[in-house]
Amino acid sequence: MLLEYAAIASFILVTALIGFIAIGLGTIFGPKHSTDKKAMPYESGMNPIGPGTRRMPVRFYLIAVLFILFDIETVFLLPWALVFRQLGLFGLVEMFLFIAILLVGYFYAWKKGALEWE
Amino acid sequence: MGIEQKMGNMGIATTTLEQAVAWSRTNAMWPMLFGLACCAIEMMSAQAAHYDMSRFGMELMRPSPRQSDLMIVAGRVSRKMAPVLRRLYDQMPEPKWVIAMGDCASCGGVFNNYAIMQGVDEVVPVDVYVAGCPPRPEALIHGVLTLYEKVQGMKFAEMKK
Amino acid sequence: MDKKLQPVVEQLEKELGCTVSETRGLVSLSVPAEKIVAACQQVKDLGFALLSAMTAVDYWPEENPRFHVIYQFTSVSGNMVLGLRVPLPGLNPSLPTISHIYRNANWRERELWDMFGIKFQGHPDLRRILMPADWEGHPLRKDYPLGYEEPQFTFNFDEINLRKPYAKE
Amino acid sequence: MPDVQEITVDDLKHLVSERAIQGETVLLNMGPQHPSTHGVLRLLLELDGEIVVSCIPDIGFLHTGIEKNMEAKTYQKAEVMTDRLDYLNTVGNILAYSLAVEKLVDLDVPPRAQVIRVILTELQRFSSHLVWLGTSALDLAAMSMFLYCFREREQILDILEMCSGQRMMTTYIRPGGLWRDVPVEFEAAVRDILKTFPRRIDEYEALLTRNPLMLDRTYGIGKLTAEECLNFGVTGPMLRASGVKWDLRKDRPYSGYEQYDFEVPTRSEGDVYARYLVRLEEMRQSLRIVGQALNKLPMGAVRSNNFKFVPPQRSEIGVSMEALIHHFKLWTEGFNAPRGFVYTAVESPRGELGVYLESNGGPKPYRIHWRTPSFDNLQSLPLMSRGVLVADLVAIIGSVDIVLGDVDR
Repeated sequence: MLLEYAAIASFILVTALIGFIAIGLGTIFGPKHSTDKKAMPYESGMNPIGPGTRRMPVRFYLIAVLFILFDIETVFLLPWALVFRQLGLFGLVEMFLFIAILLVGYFYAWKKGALEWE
Repeated sequence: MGIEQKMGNMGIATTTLEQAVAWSRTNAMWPMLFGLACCAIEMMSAQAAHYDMSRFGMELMRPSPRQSDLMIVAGRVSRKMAPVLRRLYDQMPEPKWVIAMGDCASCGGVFNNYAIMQGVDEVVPVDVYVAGCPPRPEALIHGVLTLYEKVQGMKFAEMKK
Repeated sequence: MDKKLQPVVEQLEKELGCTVSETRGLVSLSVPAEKIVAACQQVKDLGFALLSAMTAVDYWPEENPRFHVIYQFTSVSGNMVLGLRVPLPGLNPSLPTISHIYRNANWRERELWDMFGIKFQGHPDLRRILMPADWEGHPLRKDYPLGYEEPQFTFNFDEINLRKPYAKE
Repeated sequence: MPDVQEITVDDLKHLVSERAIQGETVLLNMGPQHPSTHGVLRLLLELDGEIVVSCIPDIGFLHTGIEKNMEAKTYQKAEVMTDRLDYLNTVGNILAYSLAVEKLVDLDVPPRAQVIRVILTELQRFSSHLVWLGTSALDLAAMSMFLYCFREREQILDILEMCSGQRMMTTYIRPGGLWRDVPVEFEAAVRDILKTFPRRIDEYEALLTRNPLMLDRTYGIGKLTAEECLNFGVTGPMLRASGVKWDLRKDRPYSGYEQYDFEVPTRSEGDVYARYLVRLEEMRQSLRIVGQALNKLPMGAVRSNNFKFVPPQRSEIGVSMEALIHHFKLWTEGFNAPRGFVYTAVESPRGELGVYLESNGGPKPYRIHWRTPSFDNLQSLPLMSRGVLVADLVAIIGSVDIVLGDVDR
C-alpha cells in the first residue's frame, strides 16, 4: 500500500530539490555586500517619506481574501481534471455543483460591492 | 563570489567554473529600465522588434533595481538627477555593471554647462562607454557585446566586487 | 497691426496708459509693474484666454530696468496675439503674481524665480522648479557663469584625469 | 556629490491635505525612475489606499540649461541644441528655430524648401504619435502595440536618415532653407509610406478603438473641460480633444501650410479616450498633407541665396571667391542679427511650440526662450488626477503625452 504513495513522495522530493538548488546556490555562492543604502526601501530613487510601516486600508485585505478564495477553487479543479475520465458523469455533476456554490458566493460579493474599490 | 574570496587564483582548475559562471551571467543580463532622454528612445528602438536586443539575453527591462544586473544610463544626467542615479546604483544587487550610453552620459556631450554632469563616471563607475548622439541601436548592441567580452574575461580573483 | 487688434490695444492704452510698440508684426505694450494684475485681468476679459508664453530677459550691464518680464497672450476666439512687457529694477526684482487669473502662470513664475530670482508676491508655492532645491544663484542671469568645464582631449588628458572626481565603487 | 534630498511631511504642509500630516493618507514617490512616467518625471502622490487624493509633480530632473547654453553659441552652432529639446519632434524644433531666425533677419525661403519642410514635419509628427501610441498602450498592458508602432517608426527614421544621415537628431532644416536637397530615392520611400501606413492605422483601430479593456481604462477618465484647458495653457491634441478647434497650422499658418487642405480633428468629451481618437485622426491627416505636398513638390534651389546669412553650397566654394569669403565668415564668426525680438509659434505634436528670440545685434542669440507645450500640459495633471485610481493616473499620464526634454529644457 505504501508503494502507491512512493510516486507522490518522489514528485514532492524532486520539486523541493529543484527549488532548494536554485535558491541555495544563489545564497551560498552569491556575493553578499549589503550597505545601508541597499537596505533602504526602494522608492523610485527618492527617500521614502514618513514611517516605513504605514496603516494599510482594509480594502487591500479584502481583495487578498477574495483572491485566495477563488484561487483555492481552481486548485481543486486541477486534480479533478486529471481523473476526469474515470469519474464519469458523477464527477462532472459533483464538480459543477462545487463550482455553482462558489458562483453564488461570487455574485454575493459582486452585488455587495466588494469588487469595487470605493 | 563568496567562494573565490577564500580560494584566490587557482588557474587551470577553475577555468571551466569561471566560464560557467560567466556564461550564466552574460546570457541573461537584465538591464534596468532607466531611460533619461533621447538615448532612451534609441534604447527602446533597440529593444523593439527591428533590432531586438533580446537576442543577446536582454529579454526584459526590469523597472526596479532589485531585479536588474545592468544599468544602461541612456541620456544626459542633470545635477538634480545625479544623487538619484547614485541611489539606484547602490540599490542594485551585487554583480552589477554600467553602460554609459551616448555622449551625454559618457562625457557631457553637447551640453557643457552648469546643469549637466560632465560624464556619468563622476556618479557611478562605468564599464562600457557607447559613443554617439544618440548611438544607433546597433552601436548599443555592440556596446553590450563588448561588456559581455569583459564579463567573460573576468577571472575569479577580479570578481570580488 | 491687424485691424482686429486695433480696438483692443486702444482700450488697453486708454485704461492703463501704457506705451505700444510693434516690431516685426508683434504688438507689445509696456506696462509698469504695479499695474500688471489689472492689465492681465483686462486682457483676459477682452478674450485673450490663453497665456501662451511668459518669460524674462536680463539686460545685465544696464542696472535700472535690468529685467523685462514678457507675457504673450493668445486669443483663441479672435485669433489674435498680444504681448506685455514689464520692466523691473535689478536689486530685488518682485512682481505681483497672476496665477489666480491664468493658472499656468503658476509654474512659469516658479521658473522665473528659479532662473532669474524674480520674486512673485502672493504666489501659492514659490519653490525652485528646475534646479535642485539647495542650489545657490539663478542660472539664467547674465552674470551667472555658464559652468563651462574644459573638455578632456588627448593632449590634456592626464592633468584633467587627476582632477576629475571619479566615482568610487 | 550631495545625497538624495531628505523630505519630511511638514515641509510639504502647504501642498498636501490635512489627513496626510496626521498620517492617515500615504505620501508615495512615483519618482524619477518609474516605468509609466515616460521619462524622469517625479509625482509625489498622496494616496488613500488606491485613490489619489492629490498629486504634486516635481520636474527638473532633466534640466539641461539649453536656453543658457544657446546664449553662448552663434546662430549656426545653436541649431545643434534645438534637436535635443523635444527629442521626439526634432524636425519641429529646428523648424520653429529656423522660422524665428528667418523672421529676425528677414530671410526668404525657396518654395521647394518650404514643401520639404512640411513633408518632414508631418512625418515627424506621425512618428511622435507612434511613440506616444506605443508607450501609452504599453502602459495599458497592450504589449504588441509597442512592437507594431516601433516597426512603423523604423520606416520613418530610415527616411530621415536618408535625407540627413542621422536618424533622430537630423538638424536638416537650417535658417534659410535646408542643409541640402533630398536624395533621389526620397519620393519613392515616401510614396511607399503613403501606401502602407493607412492600413496600419486601421490595424491599430481594429485592435484598440472598440476594445472593451481599452474603453474601461480610458473612457471618462481624466476629463478636462475647454475652459479649464485654456486656463491651464493646455494646447495641442489635449485642447482639441476638449472641443476647442485651435491648430496653429490652420489658424496662424507658417511655411506654406495654407496651401494644403486638411481637417483639424476635435472631440468634445476631453477624456483620455477622446485624446486617443484625436491623435489617431491627426495621424491620418498628416498622411494626407504629406500626399498633397509630395504631389506639388516644385523643383529649384533648397537654400536662399542671401549669402549674408546662409552659407553657400559646398560646390560653389571651389569656384567663386565671394562664396569662399561668405563661407568662412559665417562658419567662424556667424552673422550679426539686427537688434529686436521675435516670437514665432509652431504646432508640435504636443501643442504650441513657441520661440521667443531676442538679439542685441551680436552673432549670438541674446536671449532665447522655448515655450514648450509639455510644460503647460503637465500643469493640468494635478487637476485631472484628483480622486482617480492609481491605475487611471497611469493612463492619464500616457494621454498627456509629455516628453521630459520638452518640460525641463
